[in-house]
Amino acid sequence: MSKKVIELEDVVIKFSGDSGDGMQLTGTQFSDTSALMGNDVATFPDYPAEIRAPQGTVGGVSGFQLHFGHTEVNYPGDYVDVLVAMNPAAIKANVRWVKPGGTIIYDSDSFIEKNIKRAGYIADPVKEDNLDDFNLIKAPISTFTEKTLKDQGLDRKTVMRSKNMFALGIVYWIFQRDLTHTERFFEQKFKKSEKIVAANKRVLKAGYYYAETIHAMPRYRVEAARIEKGRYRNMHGNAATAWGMIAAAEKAGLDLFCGSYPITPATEILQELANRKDLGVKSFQAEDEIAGICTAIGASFAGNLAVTTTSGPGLALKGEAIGLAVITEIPLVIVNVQRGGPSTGLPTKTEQSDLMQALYGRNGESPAVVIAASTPSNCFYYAYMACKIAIEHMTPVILLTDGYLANGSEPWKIVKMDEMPEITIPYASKDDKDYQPYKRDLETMVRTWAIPGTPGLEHRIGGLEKMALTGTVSYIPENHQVMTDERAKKVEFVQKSVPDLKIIGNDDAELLIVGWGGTYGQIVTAHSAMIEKGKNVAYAHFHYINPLPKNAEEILKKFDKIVVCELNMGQFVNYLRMNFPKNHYRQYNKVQGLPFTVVELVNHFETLLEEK
Amino acid sequence: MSKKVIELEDVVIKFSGDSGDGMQLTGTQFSDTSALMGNDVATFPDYPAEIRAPQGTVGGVSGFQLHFGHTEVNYPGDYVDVLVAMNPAAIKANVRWVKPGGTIIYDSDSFIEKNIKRAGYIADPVKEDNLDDFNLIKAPISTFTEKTLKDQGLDRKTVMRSKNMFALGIVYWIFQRDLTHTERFFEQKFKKSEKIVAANKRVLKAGYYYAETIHAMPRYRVEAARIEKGRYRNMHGNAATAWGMIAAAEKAGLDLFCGSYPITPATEILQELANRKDLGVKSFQAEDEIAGICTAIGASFAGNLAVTTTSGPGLALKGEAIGLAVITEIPLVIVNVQRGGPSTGLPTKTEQSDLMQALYGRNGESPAVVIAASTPSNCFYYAYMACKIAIEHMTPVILLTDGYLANGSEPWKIVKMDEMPEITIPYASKDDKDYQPYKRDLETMVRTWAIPGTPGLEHRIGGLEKMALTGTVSYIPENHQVMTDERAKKVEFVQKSVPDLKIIGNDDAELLIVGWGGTYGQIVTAHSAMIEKGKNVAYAHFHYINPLPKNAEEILKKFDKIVVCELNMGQFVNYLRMNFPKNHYRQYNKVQGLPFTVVELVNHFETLLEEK
Amino acid sequence: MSEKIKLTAKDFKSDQEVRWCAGCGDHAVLNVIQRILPDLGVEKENIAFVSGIGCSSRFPYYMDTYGIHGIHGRAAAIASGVKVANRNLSVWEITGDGDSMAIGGNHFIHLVRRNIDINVVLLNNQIYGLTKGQYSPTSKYGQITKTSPFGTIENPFCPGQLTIGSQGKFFARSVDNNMKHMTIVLKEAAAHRGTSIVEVLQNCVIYNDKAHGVITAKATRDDFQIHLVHGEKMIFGKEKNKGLIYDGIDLKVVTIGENGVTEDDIFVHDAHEENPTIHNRLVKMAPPELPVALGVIRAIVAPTYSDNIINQIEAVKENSKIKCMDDLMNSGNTWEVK
Amino acid sequence: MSEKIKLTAKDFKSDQEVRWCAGCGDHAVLNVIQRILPDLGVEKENIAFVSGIGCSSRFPYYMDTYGIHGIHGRAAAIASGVKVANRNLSVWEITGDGDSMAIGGNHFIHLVRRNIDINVVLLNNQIYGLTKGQYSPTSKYGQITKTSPFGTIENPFCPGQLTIGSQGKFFARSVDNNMKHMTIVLKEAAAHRGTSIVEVLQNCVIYNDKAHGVITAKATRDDFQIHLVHGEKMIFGKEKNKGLIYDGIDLKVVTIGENGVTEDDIFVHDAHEENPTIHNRLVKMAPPELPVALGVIRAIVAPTYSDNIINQIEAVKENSKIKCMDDLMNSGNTWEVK
Ligand SMILES: Cc1ncc(C[n+]2csc(CCOP(=O)(O)OP(=O)(O)O)c2C)c(N)n1
Ligand SMILES: Cc1ncc(C[n+]2csc(CCOP(=O)(O)OP(=O)(O)O)c2C)c(N)n1
Ligand code: SF4
Ligand code: SF4
Ligand SMILES: [Mg+2]
Ligand SMILES: [Mg+2]
Repeated sequence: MSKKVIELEDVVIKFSGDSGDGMQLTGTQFSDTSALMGNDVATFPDYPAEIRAPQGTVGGVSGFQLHFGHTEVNYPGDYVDVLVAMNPAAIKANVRWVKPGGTIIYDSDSFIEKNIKRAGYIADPVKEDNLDDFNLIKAPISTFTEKTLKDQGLDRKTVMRSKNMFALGIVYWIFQRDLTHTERFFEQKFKKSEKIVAANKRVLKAGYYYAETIHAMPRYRVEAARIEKGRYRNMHGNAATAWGMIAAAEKAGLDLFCGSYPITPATEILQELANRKDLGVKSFQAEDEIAGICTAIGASFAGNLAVTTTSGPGLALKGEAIGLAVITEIPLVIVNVQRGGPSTGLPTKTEQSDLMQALYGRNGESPAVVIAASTPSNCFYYAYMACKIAIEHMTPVILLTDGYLANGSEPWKIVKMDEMPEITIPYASKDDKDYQPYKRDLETMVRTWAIPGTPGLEHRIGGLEKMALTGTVSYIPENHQVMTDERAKKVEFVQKSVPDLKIIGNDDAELLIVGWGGTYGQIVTAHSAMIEKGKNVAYAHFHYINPLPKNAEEILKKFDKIVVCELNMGQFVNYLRMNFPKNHYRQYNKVQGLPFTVVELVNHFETLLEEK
Repeated sequence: MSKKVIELEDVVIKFSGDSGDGMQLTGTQFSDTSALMGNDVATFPDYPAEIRAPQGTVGGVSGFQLHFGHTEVNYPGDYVDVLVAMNPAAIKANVRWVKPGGTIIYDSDSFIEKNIKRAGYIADPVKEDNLDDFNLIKAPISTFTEKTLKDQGLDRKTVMRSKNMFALGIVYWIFQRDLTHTERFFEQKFKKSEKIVAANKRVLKAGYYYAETIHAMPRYRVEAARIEKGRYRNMHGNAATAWGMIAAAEKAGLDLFCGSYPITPATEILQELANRKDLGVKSFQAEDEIAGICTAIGASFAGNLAVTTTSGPGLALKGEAIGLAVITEIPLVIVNVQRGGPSTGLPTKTEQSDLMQALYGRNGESPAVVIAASTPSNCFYYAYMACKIAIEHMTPVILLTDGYLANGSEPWKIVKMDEMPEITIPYASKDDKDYQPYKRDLETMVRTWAIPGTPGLEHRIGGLEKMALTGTVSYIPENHQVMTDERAKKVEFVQKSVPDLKIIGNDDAELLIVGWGGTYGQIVTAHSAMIEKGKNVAYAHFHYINPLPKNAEEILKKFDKIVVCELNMGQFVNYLRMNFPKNHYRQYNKVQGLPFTVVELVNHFETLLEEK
Repeated sequence: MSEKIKLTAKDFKSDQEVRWCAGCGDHAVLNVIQRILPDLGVEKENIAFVSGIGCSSRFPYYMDTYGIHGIHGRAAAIASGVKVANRNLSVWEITGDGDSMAIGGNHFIHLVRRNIDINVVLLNNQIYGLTKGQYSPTSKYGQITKTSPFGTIENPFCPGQLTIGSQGKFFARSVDNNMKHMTIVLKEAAAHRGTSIVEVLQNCVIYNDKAHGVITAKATRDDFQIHLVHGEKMIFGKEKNKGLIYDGIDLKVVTIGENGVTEDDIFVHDAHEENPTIHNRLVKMAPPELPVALGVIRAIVAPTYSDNIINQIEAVKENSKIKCMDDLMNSGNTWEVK
Repeated sequence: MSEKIKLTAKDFKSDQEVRWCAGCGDHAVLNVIQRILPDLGVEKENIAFVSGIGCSSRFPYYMDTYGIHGIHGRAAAIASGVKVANRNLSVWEITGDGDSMAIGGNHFIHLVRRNIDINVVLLNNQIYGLTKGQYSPTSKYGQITKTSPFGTIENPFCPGQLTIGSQGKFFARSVDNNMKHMTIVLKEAAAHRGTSIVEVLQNCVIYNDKAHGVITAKATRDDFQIHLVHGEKMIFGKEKNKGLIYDGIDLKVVTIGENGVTEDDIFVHDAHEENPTIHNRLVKMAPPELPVALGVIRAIVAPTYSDNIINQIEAVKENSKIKCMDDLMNSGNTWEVK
């Protein structure tokens, strides 16, 4: 039986089910296989809100979305082509995200009254959510899994636990995926039980062959992408951040110290660092965020590359101590993985609303460098750069990522350490007989770093205003002005090494789209869609927020119509208004705990083009 | 012997000496006497930096400056007409602030080598600091005091402690002050020892008559000011803040709860509140700033008028909890007495550099009301208004004062409680069978307040995003947007009751001077000086920062040349750029731990007028 | 209260779905508290539950009383504010080992020191549950968790020792799988005037299953639990034949009937003894040498901050001439400008 | 070190003018520490002083070593970072009763629990000196201060009890007016591997003069101080005829030669006993019933966090195939795109 195979550019799939249904694993298998087959991939897990909701409820739904393609894939997709739903709640939670005419494959065995009610349907999900408008495939996943494993000597719990592999088998067939990667994965993971390995293989294949027999089952081909040659691996945002910092420490020849307190969605950075004792990482799980940053300040003073990692509420707690790092002028990296606020807010959801806090959330005139990563994998690069800037400019650097980047993943071309930019430490000279802790290099305004243990460079630093050069406490009015100016200048001068802002598109575009941080994937896709539609729009994405790139003003000046898109109520646009007040800025904002959708962006840009 | 008496409009005197010399008391006596004699007065103490420096050093100098006049006096003066110096260090520390040709009266007995050296002079202060350019009066204060009290049976320590009264006597003669107030003060203060009362009276008079005998001694008359009729008292900024809050609690019929941690220069507010147990104030000295605000949040939930008081670094620590108050929408007043930053900075000095922190120093979209007092005595009014807004709009309100206002004092016309604006509490109705904690009054977007203890209104609030109306936890994306918008709107709508911005001067002025907060006294004086010089300049001072007054944009629009003056590097001007981006703003900034001087303001404004 | 209808546990259940994992020890605590509240003689509207952040801290949402789900670590401070603002409220703080011993450690020790009349229920699962399994300040030395993949290197706090070290007046302990015992202990805590700390050994089935296993398992619990009751002998064991004696610096297990030990030799529990020497040893006891002490270990009546502050205000009010703001503003040094 | 010139106290004096009030107890502590440092066998460049904010916290500025004057309450956390970053440094934390027991209480108890090898000198003047006289968590109950004009209503912490309640391994106490005693105690603290807490009863002449008056005054000190030395009898008094005995839960004063008491009856101080029962009583002793215990009260050798972390890293390094970032990045699941 041979089917018509449809060629596709790219596809978005979401695996969705109860927390216990193994959807994260299923999704990861699909995404790894696709990457190995040469597709470009982006993935995003969608965990239930912190505490487990009762089984079968919408609150308890766990999902894994992935986007793969034969062209560049920049984000995990907003609307899905294929939804795999293990129970009614998974449909309830996701149906609004299925593309018109998309495919929904669901476990028809789970459509029993209890589950239907728990999901919040009254009686018939198909009717209540107009599921017939989709390509609806009822697959008796549970019973077929059971059948497949009958007489294998497995208990029911183990049997039911493998039903996700039946679903995966179906989807592998649809997209003509190779089963070997997943089979090997079974062999690794269940090393201890051949029986379980065999069972999983069986169920996977059963799903695969089941799909073949179903008439309504579509079949697609997504060709390998034309991506750069080289060795790749999958990179999660938080792991990438952790690795970027370890890499910087290695390059600089310093020990890495991380003082942190767990907080969603930043915790995995600390966890990843705790795992890397083999690379000498000192991870210090502190009693709170304040101790996290203060231990890091101590470690920095003592000569380690010191970092602290957190999310919004934790950053609020660190504000006072960031001020200490600003006035003492020591290297320090503060990673803030933004989440929905204010207060505890939407802790598992993404947002970009900590920008103002990063810039201004502390007392006094207290300038620090602020940069932002824009994709899960480039968290590696920006974490590395955050460390480099912190060390070379003797300053705290705040790196902003967000829940979307932190939890997302994508293939990443492995870098070679000897190709990473050098990191030069502004050590104080050991022979300096008249060492002055606050003497500056006038080109950069950077002071030198004297590490405890070095004879002859003994000195004291602290949070009181200090005399220029000597660093002793000073209440002299004019000196305070001098030091305030110098600290500001030092941060400004980081601009000299900030790469120029690039624009995608033409200088004479009718509309300049501006973004920053983790919205890159959606905006760049929306921008491409606009170009494909023949619209003359340009796109500028900011990674360096303070200082802004040298050419930013010049670029912005070129455009009459500028729209700044961000997942907050307008923080970056206001920052641009402060810095470059001459331009007129429009703004496009959203705070729903979710990334932009490409669709809403495109619609908005089109409307803007029509406006005079 | 009768002297020529010169009439003066206003005079600035500074009493200055070692920490132990009693300069604060001396200054207060002069200022109280002058106020009683009908002058308008403004005073400012100038304490040494936190820890006592060794006696006789510049670091240990304690001063008290006062400005009194027959016209309105708006600030304690920058340059002084008369400097009373009890030792060489007092001269060293203050000579740069004496007006050309001003009078310096000093205790010539203190000019011994030890003191001269300790003050940092090499040999002769008169030469080294060109003191001969001033009207220099060498008074043998110590020996004359000793002589006066010889044979009174007092020990030397007690004798020397009254030498400040000799100095005061001299100055009383110069300005024709009445001695009775101070004499009565002795009787009160030293109730327990008639001997000491007598001794002090003697020395005061000795100083007075000594002055009469000295040829070089000038004599002035400063007529009573034409100030509003009524009963007056002297008001310190921090006490005024405390009283304003007690007054609001009384008016609202609520208990006042203050959860705070001591910090310079805010501590006196807590101290004043701790003293007012007779008015039922519950002052809770917490273990830190976080506990300070969190106890206040608990107290607010429980139905008290809750406040917390702090300064810059403490505000940084409170950021996270302010977010909790924002999202729970409870009344809360946070007083921040600004001081020099960043970090510990210049803790005893004034600055306006916490504005951005007040506006944005917390995670997420977290709008709160921000207002600022502008004189020591109107701290009372703005503290009262902060409470009124917090209660009526169910929102945290941040009141900004600063070290200059906090420590300054001036005569204040006592208000009557029944003339203070009403405070209406948006209580939830006790009979509301379907109480919804987050149901809003659509005019104001304010929810109602249900106080624990009220049967039937039991409900839960918290830091997670909450469902509109019910307030239960909600992760629904659109609801987060709705609630974010509603919280923002609620704060915006406070604007409806914010008084219009007034401008002093003409609408067609060539230059609009803009100020906010504690710089009012200097700027308004500089503005008057400009008007006197025939310059067409106008002045607008902001007390309401978020939201800004309704008419602010309209007013600003009228002027081509606007200069925003503030004691930071441009925080308010940037905020104006964000809010009203169409205007072009100039900025005038200073961070030296000191207020503006009128002289520098006038000079700058004149330069600006010349610019095209 | 006489005319009021007696409430039942159901009256204290809010309309919110309980969202803890199936099998989580938190459920039992919720049930017990909902059951005892009707018996406390406090009206529903006069009860407030306050928590921080953590799985356990979701508690207030499930109670149909007044409640605040605060921010992480700050429950003790928020609760202090509630109680000082209105001492007529029965204030309950529900907190986790992370919430109260890690980020909230300072507020914890200060609350205890001040002796504000609050009932603290500390759900100790020796792990950060909500953030999915990092070690907490009560995790065992060497424990492997997500942030200690090679074992922790930190000595855990013993909440009882920390409480007593902070001048604590009331400390009790119970286990999540003995609702009857929890009932007794929580009622005593509620009745105690002053800060009462109740540590509940709570099982996190997902991230730290059986952390209290030896203590709570059916097979071992009789030998590894001792239920202390004030005024009663410290006897335990399946056969009720084991007892504790105090040798001058520590407690020892003896068997009645062996080596000439009789019941008379067994120590009597005195929860009201001011001197915390024995209490300090009791809170520390742990298997295998010693059983874990459950019950009210220490209960000393002492002035509370929440009463003191009101008493002081009343006393000052009585002696002051200043009765209102108008009085205050016109007091001291004032003058008339005519 | 052999070729190095022996340093003296002067080598540890920085060029900064000491700015404490005349008569402040802090001066004595500074002098003692400057005097003992040359004897510790640590090079000057390997010493770091860390403090928070307070009068006492100005300390690092006066030391010609490496130093950080941190932010209020965070000295313990900053010092922890310094030590964990470089365990070769001799790290000293200088802190006040406000700095370490109020805002810094949490870092204090966690430092103690982790047993990081830091020497903590806690200058306890029972007041906030720098902010001019508000009560602190160690101020006496009922004390009148600027923020307690009618007397405090809070039970003070006893730093020794809090230390032991936090699993503390080393606690010592001294007084600011006995430099000889301070010298001995601080040297022992420096020699101890692990967190050593040394409480110095320090006089704030300006805001809390003679707070420790009965203990330190010449007339009363012999009767109200007992100088404990490990392995020696607990004897004190002007005539050296008083001693302490332990009655099973508490310590009592007896007089040698009275009621048949002989020197043999007097308790021997054992600072090395793991069981903190007696230490807990010793730290609590106070006049008039009992003398204040000075000296090293508790000193237990135990693994330190600062050693453990390095040991764990070394062990993991040895067993891991991943030696550098290139290894890590190429480990696990990777694929080649050709
Ligand atoms: C300021 C801040 N830091 C960190 C967190 C993340 N966080 C939430 S709960 C928690 C620990 C929970 O542990 P515990 O108190 O023991 O409660 P459990 O979940 O075990 O009941 C942490 C670290 C937070 N919400 N806020
Ligand atoms: C965040 C913060 N809160 C408050 C203060 C104000 N403050 C400085 S020192 C101090 C207390 C000092 O007391 P203590 O630690 O006992 O030191 P002492 O001055 O008595 O030596 C306070 C409250 C501050 N500097 N920073
Ligand atoms: S994660 Fe653990 S503590 Fe949290 S609800 Fe589940 S079982 Fe309970
Ligand atoms: S105020 Fe007290 S603690 Fe501070 S320096 Fe003076 S005497 Fe010492
Ligand atoms: Mg826990
Ligand atoms: Mg102190």
